[in-house]
Amino acid sequence: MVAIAMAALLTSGACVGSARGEGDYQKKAVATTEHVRSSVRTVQLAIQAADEDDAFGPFLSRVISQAEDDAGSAVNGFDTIQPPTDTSDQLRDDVDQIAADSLDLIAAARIAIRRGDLEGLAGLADLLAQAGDNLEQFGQDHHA
Amino acid sequence: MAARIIDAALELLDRQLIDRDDKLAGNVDDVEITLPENWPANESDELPVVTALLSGPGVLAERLGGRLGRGWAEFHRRIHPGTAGLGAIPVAQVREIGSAIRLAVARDQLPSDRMEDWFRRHVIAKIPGAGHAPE
Amino acid sequence: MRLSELLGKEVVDASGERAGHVHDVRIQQDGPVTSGFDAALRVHGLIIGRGGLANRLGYGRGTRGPWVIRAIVEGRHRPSFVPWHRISAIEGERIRISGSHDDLERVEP
Amino acid sequence: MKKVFAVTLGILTAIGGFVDIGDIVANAAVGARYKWALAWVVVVGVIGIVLFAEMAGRVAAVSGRAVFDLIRERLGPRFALANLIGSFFVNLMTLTAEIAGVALALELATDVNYLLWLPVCAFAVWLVIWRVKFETMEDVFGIVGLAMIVVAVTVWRAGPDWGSMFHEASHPSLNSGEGLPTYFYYAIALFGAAMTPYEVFFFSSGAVEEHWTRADLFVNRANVYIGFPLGGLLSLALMSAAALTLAPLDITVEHLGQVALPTTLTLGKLGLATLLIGFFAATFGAALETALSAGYTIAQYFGWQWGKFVRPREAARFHTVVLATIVVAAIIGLSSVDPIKVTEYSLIFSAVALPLTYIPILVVANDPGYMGTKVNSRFSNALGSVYLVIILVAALAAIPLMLATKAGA
Repeated sequence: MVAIAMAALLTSGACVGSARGEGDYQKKAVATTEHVRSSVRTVQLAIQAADEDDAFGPFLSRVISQAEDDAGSAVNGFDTIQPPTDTSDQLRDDVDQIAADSLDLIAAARIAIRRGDLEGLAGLADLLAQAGDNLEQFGQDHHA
Repeated sequence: MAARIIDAALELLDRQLIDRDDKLAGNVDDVEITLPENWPANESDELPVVTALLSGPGVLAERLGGRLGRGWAEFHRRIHPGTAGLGAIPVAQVREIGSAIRLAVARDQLPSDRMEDWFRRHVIAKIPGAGHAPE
Repeated sequence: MRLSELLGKEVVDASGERAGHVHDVRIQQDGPVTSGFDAALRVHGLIIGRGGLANRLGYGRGTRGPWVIRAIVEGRHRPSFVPWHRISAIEGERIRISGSHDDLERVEP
Repeated sequence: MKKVFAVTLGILTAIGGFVDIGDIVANAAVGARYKWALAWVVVVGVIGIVLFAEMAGRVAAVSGRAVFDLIRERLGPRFALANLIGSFFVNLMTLTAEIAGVALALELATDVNYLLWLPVCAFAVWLVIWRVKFETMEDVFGIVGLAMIVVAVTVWRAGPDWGSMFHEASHPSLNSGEGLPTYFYYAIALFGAAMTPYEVFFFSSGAVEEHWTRADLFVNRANVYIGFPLGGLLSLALMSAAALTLAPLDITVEHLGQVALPTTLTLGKLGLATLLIGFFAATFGAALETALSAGYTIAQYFGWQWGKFVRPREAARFHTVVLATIVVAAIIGLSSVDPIKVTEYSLIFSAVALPLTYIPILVVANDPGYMGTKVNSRFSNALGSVYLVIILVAALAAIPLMLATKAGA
C-alpha cells in the first residue's frame, strides 16, 4: 500500500510530460490556459475584496502570490513539453503570449498589494477581467 | 454454583490485562496449558489445566508466525537470552475474567512490564512534566 | 503446551476421516469465582468445525446479528465439541480422536 | 451531567473527520467543480459515521474497551497487525497534513511562509497532548472549531436560490467533459473523509478517557447525533460557498486562501478573521485527533497503558509513540510535500482500510458477552448491513479509480 501511495504521489506530480500528437498537445495547451484563467479569476476576487475593504493585507498578499505560483508552474510545465509538429509551435507561442500577459498582471497585483497601493490594485481589475476573457476565448477557439 | 464455561480463544486470547491498580498491563498473547503427566499414555481421567496466561512481545511474535513473526521472535531471544518462560502470569494471579482480565498483582511485578519501564526511565521521565497529574 | 499450538490443528477420527479444525479450547472454571483461580481452569475439550472465521468473530456462541455476516461466516456447518477423553494423540499438525466424528455433539448456539 | 459541554468529544471528532485541512480544500474544490452534484455523498457519509461511531461509543461505554482493542480480539493478531500498519500509515499521512494545515492557516493570517510555522505548530500540538487535560482540550478545540460555522452564515447571507440548489443536489448531473470515473473518485474521497477509521479510534478512546459507563449511553448518542451532522453541515457549507462564488468563475480550488474568498467577499473582515480562527482550530483539532490516534492504536494493539487519564510517566510507551509520530510527521512536512495532496491520498487509503475496522465493531456490538442487553437493535443491524456493502464497494473501487483518474486530475 505504501508503494502504491508513493507511486501515485510521484506520477501525479508529473501529469504534464510528453504529448502524443497534435490533438493531445492542443488539449494540454487549453488545460494550461484554464489553469492560468483560474489564477486570474482568483486575483480578481482578491482585488474586489481589497476594493471593498473586506480583507487584511497579509491574507490578500498570500492569496495573490499563491495564484501567481500556480499560474507560473502551469506555464512552466507546458513549456517543457516538446511540440510535436510545426503547427504546434504556433500554438505554443500563442499560449506563452497570452499567459505572459496574465502573469504580468498578476505580478503587478502582487507588487501593489505588498506596497499597500490600493488605487493601483483597483486599476488592474479591468485589465485582469479582459485577460481572463481572452484566456476563455482561447479555450473556446482551441477546444478539440 | 454452576461451573462457568470459557472458550479460551474467544474469551481469553488477545484480551486486555488490567492490574490491581486499574493500570493496563498488556494483552493475553497466549495461554499455557499443562497436560497431565505422561498423557496420553497414562489413560487417566485427569484433565489438562490452564496454568498461566502469557504476555509480552516475545510470545506475540511466536504466535504471529510467518517471516515477520519468526524474525521478531529471533530478535527478542537475542536481546533477552535465556528467557523461555518470560511473560508467564500464573493463573493464581487472575482475579476476574470479563471483557478484560483483571489481575491481583501490580503491573511492575510482571516480566512483560520491562519495556514500559525502560521507556519510562530513559525517555518520558526526562521530559519536564512527566509526573504531573492529568486532572 | 500453548493454546495457539492447538488452534487450527486438523482433527481426524479413528477411521481417518477428517472432522474439521480446532476452533477453540473449551475450559471449565470449577469452584468459586472470587478467591483466585487455584488450578480451577480445566480443559474439557475442543471445539472443532470447518471454516475458522465464524469462531473468531464469536458466531454460534452468543453473537447473532447482523444476519449478513452470520450467514457468510457460519455456512452450513455448526461446530462440534470433542470431549478431552476422546483425544487419543496429538501428532504434529493433526489430532486423532477415538470413534467416529459423526457422534460428536453439536455446539449449541 | 459531567460537564457543561458534554458533546464536544463528538464535535471535535467530527471536525477532524469532515473539515480537517484536506477536506476543507476538497469540499471547496468539489463545490467549485461539481457544484452540488456530490452533496448526496456527504449525507450518506454522515449517516454512516453516526451509525459507526454510535456503535463504537456504546461498546466503549458498556465494556470499557476502545476500538483497536476489539479489532485485535476479533481479527486475531495477524489481521489486526495488517490493519494497524495501514491505519498508522493513514494516521501519519493525515497528521503530516494537519500540522502543515495549522501552519497554512497561520501563513494566511501573517503572510509568513508556512514552512517557518510548521515546527512551531508541531511543538504546540505535542505540548497540548503532553500538558492539557483531555476534557479541556476537547472543549477548547471543539468550541473554537465551531467558528467554521461562519461558512454556513456566508451561504445564508449570499442568499442562494434554495430551490434550484436542492434540485441540483437531488438530480446530480455532470458538466460536459467530466468523466464518471473522476466523479466517483471524488465521491469515494468525500465518503472516506466522512468515515475515517481514526475518527472512531479517537471517539471510542475519548469515551474511555472520559470514563463513560453504561449510564452515559445518552451522552454517547448526544455526541454522535449532534457532532457528526454538524461536521456534515460544515462540509456542505464549504461546498455551497464555493459553488456559489467560485464555480461561476471556473476557479479551480487548490489553496486554503481560495476557500476563504467567498466568506471574505460576503462577510468582510470580521467574517475572514472568524474563518481563519476556524481553520486554525479545526486543523489543530484534527492534528490532536490523529496524533493521539496513532498512540491509541499501537498501545491498544499491544495492550499497553494509554491515555491522558493517567500521568505521562504511567503511559510511557504511549507518550513515546505520540511524540515520535509528531516528530516524523513534522520532518515529512518540512520536506515540502504538498500537504493538501497528502490528505487527499490519505482519504482514499482510509476508505481502503475501513472494512477492517468497521466489521469488528459491527460484530462486537452484537456480542452479548460484551454488551449484555445493549446489543444492536434490528434497525441498527439492517442499516449496518447496508453500510457494510457500501464500505466494501468503496474499499474495492478506491485504488482502481485513483489509478484510472490519476487521482482526479
